[in-house]
Amino acid sequence: MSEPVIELRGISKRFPGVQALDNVSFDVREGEVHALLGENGAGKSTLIKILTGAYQADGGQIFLRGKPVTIPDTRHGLKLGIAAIYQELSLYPDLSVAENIFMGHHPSLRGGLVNWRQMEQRARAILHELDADDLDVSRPVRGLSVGNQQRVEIAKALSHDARILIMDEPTAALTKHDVDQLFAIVRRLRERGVAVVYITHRLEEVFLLADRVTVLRDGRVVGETLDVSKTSQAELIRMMVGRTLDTLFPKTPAQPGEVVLEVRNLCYGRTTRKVNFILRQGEIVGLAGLVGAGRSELAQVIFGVTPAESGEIRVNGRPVSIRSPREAMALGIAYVPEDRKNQGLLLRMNVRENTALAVLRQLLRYGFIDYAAEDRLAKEYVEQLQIRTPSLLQQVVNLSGGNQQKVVLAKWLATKPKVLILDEPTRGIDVGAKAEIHRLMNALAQQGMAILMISSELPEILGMSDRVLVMRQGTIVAELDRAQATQEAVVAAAMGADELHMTLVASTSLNP
Amino acid sequence: MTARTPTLSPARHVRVLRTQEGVLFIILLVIIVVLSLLSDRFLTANNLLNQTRLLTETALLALPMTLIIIGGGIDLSVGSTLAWSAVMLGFSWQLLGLPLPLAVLVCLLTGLLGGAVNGYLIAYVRVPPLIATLATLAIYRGFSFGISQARSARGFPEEFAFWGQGQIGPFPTQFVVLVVLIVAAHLLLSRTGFGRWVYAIGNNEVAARYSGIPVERVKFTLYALSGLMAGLAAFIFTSRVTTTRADAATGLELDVIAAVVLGGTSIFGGSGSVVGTMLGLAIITLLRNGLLLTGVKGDATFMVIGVVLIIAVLINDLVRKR
Amino acid sequence: MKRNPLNRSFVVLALSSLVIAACAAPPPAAQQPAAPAQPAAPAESQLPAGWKAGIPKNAPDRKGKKLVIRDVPKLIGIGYFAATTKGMEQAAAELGNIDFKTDAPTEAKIEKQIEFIDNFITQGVDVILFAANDPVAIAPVLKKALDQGILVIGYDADAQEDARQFFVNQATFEAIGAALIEDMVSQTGPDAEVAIVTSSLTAPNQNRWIEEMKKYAAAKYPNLKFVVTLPSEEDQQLAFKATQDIMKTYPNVKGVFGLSSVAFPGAADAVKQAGKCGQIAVVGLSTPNQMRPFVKEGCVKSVVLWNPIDLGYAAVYAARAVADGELKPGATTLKAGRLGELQVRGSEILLGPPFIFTKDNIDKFDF
Amino acid sequence: MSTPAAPTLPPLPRPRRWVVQQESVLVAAILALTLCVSLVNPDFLNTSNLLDIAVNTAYIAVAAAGMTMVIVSGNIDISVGSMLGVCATIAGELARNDVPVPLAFAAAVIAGGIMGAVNGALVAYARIPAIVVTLGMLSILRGGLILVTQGRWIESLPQAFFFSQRSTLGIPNPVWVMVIVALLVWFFMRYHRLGRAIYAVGGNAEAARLAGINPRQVHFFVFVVNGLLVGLAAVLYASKFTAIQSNAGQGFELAVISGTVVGGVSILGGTGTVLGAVLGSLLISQIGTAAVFLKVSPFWLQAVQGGLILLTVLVDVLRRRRMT
Repeated sequence: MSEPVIELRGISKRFPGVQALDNVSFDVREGEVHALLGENGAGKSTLIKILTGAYQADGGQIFLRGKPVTIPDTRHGLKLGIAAIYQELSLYPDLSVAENIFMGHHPSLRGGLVNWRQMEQRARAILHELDADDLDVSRPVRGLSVGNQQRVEIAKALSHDARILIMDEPTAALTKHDVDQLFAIVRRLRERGVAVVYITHRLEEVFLLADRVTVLRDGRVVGETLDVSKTSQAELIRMMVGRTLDTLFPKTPAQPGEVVLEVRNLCYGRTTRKVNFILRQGEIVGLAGLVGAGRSELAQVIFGVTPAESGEIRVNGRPVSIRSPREAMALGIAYVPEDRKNQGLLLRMNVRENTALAVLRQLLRYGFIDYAAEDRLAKEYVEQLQIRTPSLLQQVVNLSGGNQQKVVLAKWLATKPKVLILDEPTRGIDVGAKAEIHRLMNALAQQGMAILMISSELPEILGMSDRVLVMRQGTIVAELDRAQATQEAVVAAAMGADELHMTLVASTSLNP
Repeated sequence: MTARTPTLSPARHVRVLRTQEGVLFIILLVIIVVLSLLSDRFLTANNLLNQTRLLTETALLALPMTLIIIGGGIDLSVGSTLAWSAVMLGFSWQLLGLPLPLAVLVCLLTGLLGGAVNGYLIAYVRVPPLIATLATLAIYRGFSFGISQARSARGFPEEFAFWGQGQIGPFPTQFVVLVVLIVAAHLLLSRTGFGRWVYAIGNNEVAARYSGIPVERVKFTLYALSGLMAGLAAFIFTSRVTTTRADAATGLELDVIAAVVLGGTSIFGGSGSVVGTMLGLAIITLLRNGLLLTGVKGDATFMVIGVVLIIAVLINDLVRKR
Repeated sequence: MKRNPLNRSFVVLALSSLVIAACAAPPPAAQQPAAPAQPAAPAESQLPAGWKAGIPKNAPDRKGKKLVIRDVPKLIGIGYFAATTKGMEQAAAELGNIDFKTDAPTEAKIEKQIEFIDNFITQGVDVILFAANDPVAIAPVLKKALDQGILVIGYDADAQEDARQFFVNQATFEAIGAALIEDMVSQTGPDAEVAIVTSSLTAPNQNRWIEEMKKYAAAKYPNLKFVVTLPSEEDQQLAFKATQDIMKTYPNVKGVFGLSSVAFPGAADAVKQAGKCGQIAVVGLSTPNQMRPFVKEGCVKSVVLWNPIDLGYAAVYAARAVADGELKPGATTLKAGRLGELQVRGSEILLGPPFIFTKDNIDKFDF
Repeated sequence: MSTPAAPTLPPLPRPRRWVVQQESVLVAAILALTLCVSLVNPDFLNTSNLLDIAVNTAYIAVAAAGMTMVIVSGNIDISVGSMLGVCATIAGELARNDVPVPLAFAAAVIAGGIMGAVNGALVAYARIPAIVVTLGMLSILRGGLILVTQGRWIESLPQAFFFSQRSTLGIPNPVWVMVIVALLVWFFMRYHRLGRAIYAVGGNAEAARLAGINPRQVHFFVFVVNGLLVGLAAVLYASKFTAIQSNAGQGFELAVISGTVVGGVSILGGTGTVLGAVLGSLLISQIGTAAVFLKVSPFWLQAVQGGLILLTVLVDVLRRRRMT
């Protein structure tokens, strides 16, 4: 095995009130993929920020090819060949794709002038490598789907021609298909001798991709760095959470009841085309598909964000018209959106305020907010969902991803919905919180709630769903029951592999 | 963030002095103490009550402006709306011969209309607030000149002066009105669902919409409210100065915004309070008043206020970051 | 308060008839076009009949005592009011025993001006001098000053008559109007098209001058045609642009009036830079310093103005005289230092006829 | 913060780029207005009239170029009016006291830069919101200016001082300056790394920081450049008139900001161009002159101006909405 390209020895970092990293040692070798695991808050982000130069360590030393270095800022880090794809998308909405990729290191002419032509060419070339040829490099990023934005992020890191590439959950927003492509790229980079630090919450990826794995917990390395070939999922989970989880997808079989939600020939623009499906009490229906297949858009149509242009929605058998989220809420529909930070949370407001937001009207007494009632409500859900927060008055921006997601869930559960639409409910959430949310979903379904779960994570779809709907190009192309739903079947339907597709459509009675 | 056991009790009282309002209050106290040492005429009930007459119109506009800025918007047209409303008061009374109470109603409705147009443009047509109100700033001012043909209405009956010059007990009439409205605005913002919605929209409009908040209606209401307050301010102003001028309150929007931002309301929306705004306004007004009483000239006062504005915000930042 | 039925209307006809009626009766009223009927004079027996101006309540005897005088012009930061201040300071120095200071807002805004006066009342000064941004709006605060025994004297721009004691009138509106028209006609002839660049459309003095100019012209030069009146808001750039636009929109215009110390140089600059000196006459009111270059180049033949230094000077002498009990209702003259004896008509102190600055005498003045 | 996820659309047939841009709307508006007014009054189409409009707008447009940088970076500067007054006074005072005119001009520009640097330092390093800093600065400079000048206009300036009154190759100097500044700043913002960094910081400061850009430097930089350009605007302004008004520049900030935002520069930062800002300033200025040409009653002038501005903005807002 080759020598470490970069090595951290005894790194410590303290933030007010938190020891984020405590004497962490970590190294990456040329031509390896080194997975970094840990729950949210374990210190992964801090570690990579120290690597890139975004943060400075309080103690310890960094060695680059055996020589001690200091990385005073990210610019310096980039010069040393250390690039990162951060978990938070960090794009400039009004600038073009090409410029987003090359900001900070534009291909230049003399005098610091930007060479636009070369920049766009190179951007196209990089995107080509990512198999994203359809992305117009001169259009602004605003309006791109999350998946495409993620590709721009990856292209951005690749554009640095980095020797050390840090990827913080690069696949969180990608579907199976995209993930495969990304893996191909990562492997290609590895062959070229790039050292990759790979952070993920998807354990299977570790085994598919990584050579070695390091687990962080509470700012320390758990045990030592392991060879992937010598460990197991169970062991990694135990290392991460400090206990054993019974099972990843604790699915309890449902007893579906009445039809609660029925959608007929629903249309909106080019993204929702003649969609038909039903949702029964007490069942969890998984909605699978590639990014851009129109799943979130469908949810938004049902929820009234972008009201349907034609078609029919029935709730409890009654045809209804849903023109806004408020009307959807009044009908007992709740929607936990995909983009937690932009669509779900008021980051600068506290847990209590976020939890009560959707049911504020019910907490009013003579027009004024009944604080005691609000407190009771928030407390109830904080306890029920085990939201870990120092107080109800904590700003949610300070919570971990999993707890933030629970706050969004709490907000919607407080509305006592009959239909709960969950859009990527566990994206970017650590294993522990994920299992908790899955258990919660089961419990809710048991109580008779109808759940529509959009997910790009196949194991989650397969593990949690009583039924699976597959969307492609704005419409539902397959409906599979739990027994039928295999990885192959779903992927085939999602990608439109012809034969499978035909079979599946034939075997399910979707079209009226 | 590491997981901690939830402690669910709010421990608010300890932090009061660390809040924006706490810091501003201390700054205000310091200013009052210094000024009262410099001039014996400053810290008298008479002087302070008198100041409330002078600041009422600004304060009335600052109340809705606080809400609007918290909600992520801005209203630059308030001064023009005030002038237009005042002109309509004079116009409908003097030229159309309406009875005075009806003319006052016209004045309030004019303000409401001006605000509603802003609200409609911003909430439903989705013109960015700054641009929409920059345009209506010119338009409403133009209406004031056009309708009045730049002539002022005057000769209001004496009883009309009650609202701008009269007293209720020892208090100036408009001060009483103002206090009632401050309390109302404070309760509206901090205690009602509507107020919470305003914060939510300023914090994250998309999330607010996804949470079933009628974002458009809230925004529309805010601007309409701002217009209505401008109408009310116009009425009180007219009563105070006994005439209606097309160029009344020119540039008042800057004074109003200065008070709001000094009061700690984030110009980017999402945070702020009515109490803060009123403290900000009190700081500016008392500083101007006190400096003048101690014999500092207007141009120098101007400079001092600029410096205080910057320093107050700086101190506030420093104290709260700690 | 009784309302004059005429006040119900803004129409020019009614206004001018009011003005004519007012002017027919001596003394020449300085009230504004739409000013309401004045309330009855205080029923004090020692007051002369027809006295309508205000009287301070329970004013202490200030004879020979030190006076605290505060001057609140329309705004500070412009040459004209810097000149009145200069005159006031001269007078204060000559008289001695006077604590004098000028302070006012930096923009001509009545709201702010009221605030300044109000603060001076609180401060407990002896005399408030003012040049009103609005004759009516300023009245309540001036009356408040009178109620507290403060002496209130106006200059340059008057308030409602009952809101002040005396007003130093630099020149009657009629005289200024006539002088401006005569000046213009002497350059353009009586059959010309002329335009006006005023300060702001709401400025009371300017509006009154325009009124008088049109009245005078209608009587004497009926063929003088006023094509447009544009505002310039005390901004030389706007005056410049307005004049440019006038010259292009109305190509037959032979003369432009610049009715403020900012509008006049702005208008003159526009004519000069368009190369139309001599073709288009520029006539107006301004200070010699601001107009000197244009007068010297010959682009502007003459500048009509009273001497603002003298105006300020007279105002402070008036204040002293009122405080000493020498200038009281019914007086007909005022001794004003180097200005000699000034005429007093009713509650107005007359500075004399407007002054015409020309190439020959303009260098003698520095304000 | 990441961008809000908008509904994913299949790739649209891309509209031609010039249709998308605000500049084209402004050019269309300016042409339409010119055409309409000249139908009523052909003199409007006169070269000299059009040049006059350009000359009268030049100093606003130059400041708008600076304002564009400030606003794109996510800030705002409302002290430009006071700065203009101070810089104009400095230039005039120096020239009157026999300092060579070019030096006097340079001093004004540098003074602007220094004031801009103060603003910039307070915003970038003391981290006070720009609106607070510049609101304070507006007050400080305005007060200081009056304290110093006491309202005295600056006259008897040397002949060489009147730069703005002269022409080069038949085009008035201010127009040259405006065009050159607009092109230079446009070029800089479009093609220079630092110019692109302004967009980056205004669009997403955190991302910019991670890309190795120092947002504080950028904030500081834009305020300094804005100050320099306001200094230049002051030179254009001061050298245009026979005497310099002592309280110059009142309300100037509103004119500059109006021009800039009508020109499509988003007040939220991150997007907009200098050409848009210059065209926006020109349009507003032209509307004023057009109203006089159309013999609109001066009492209604402002209402008509405001209405036309609103109309332009509405066209743009609706156009954008149709695009998405």
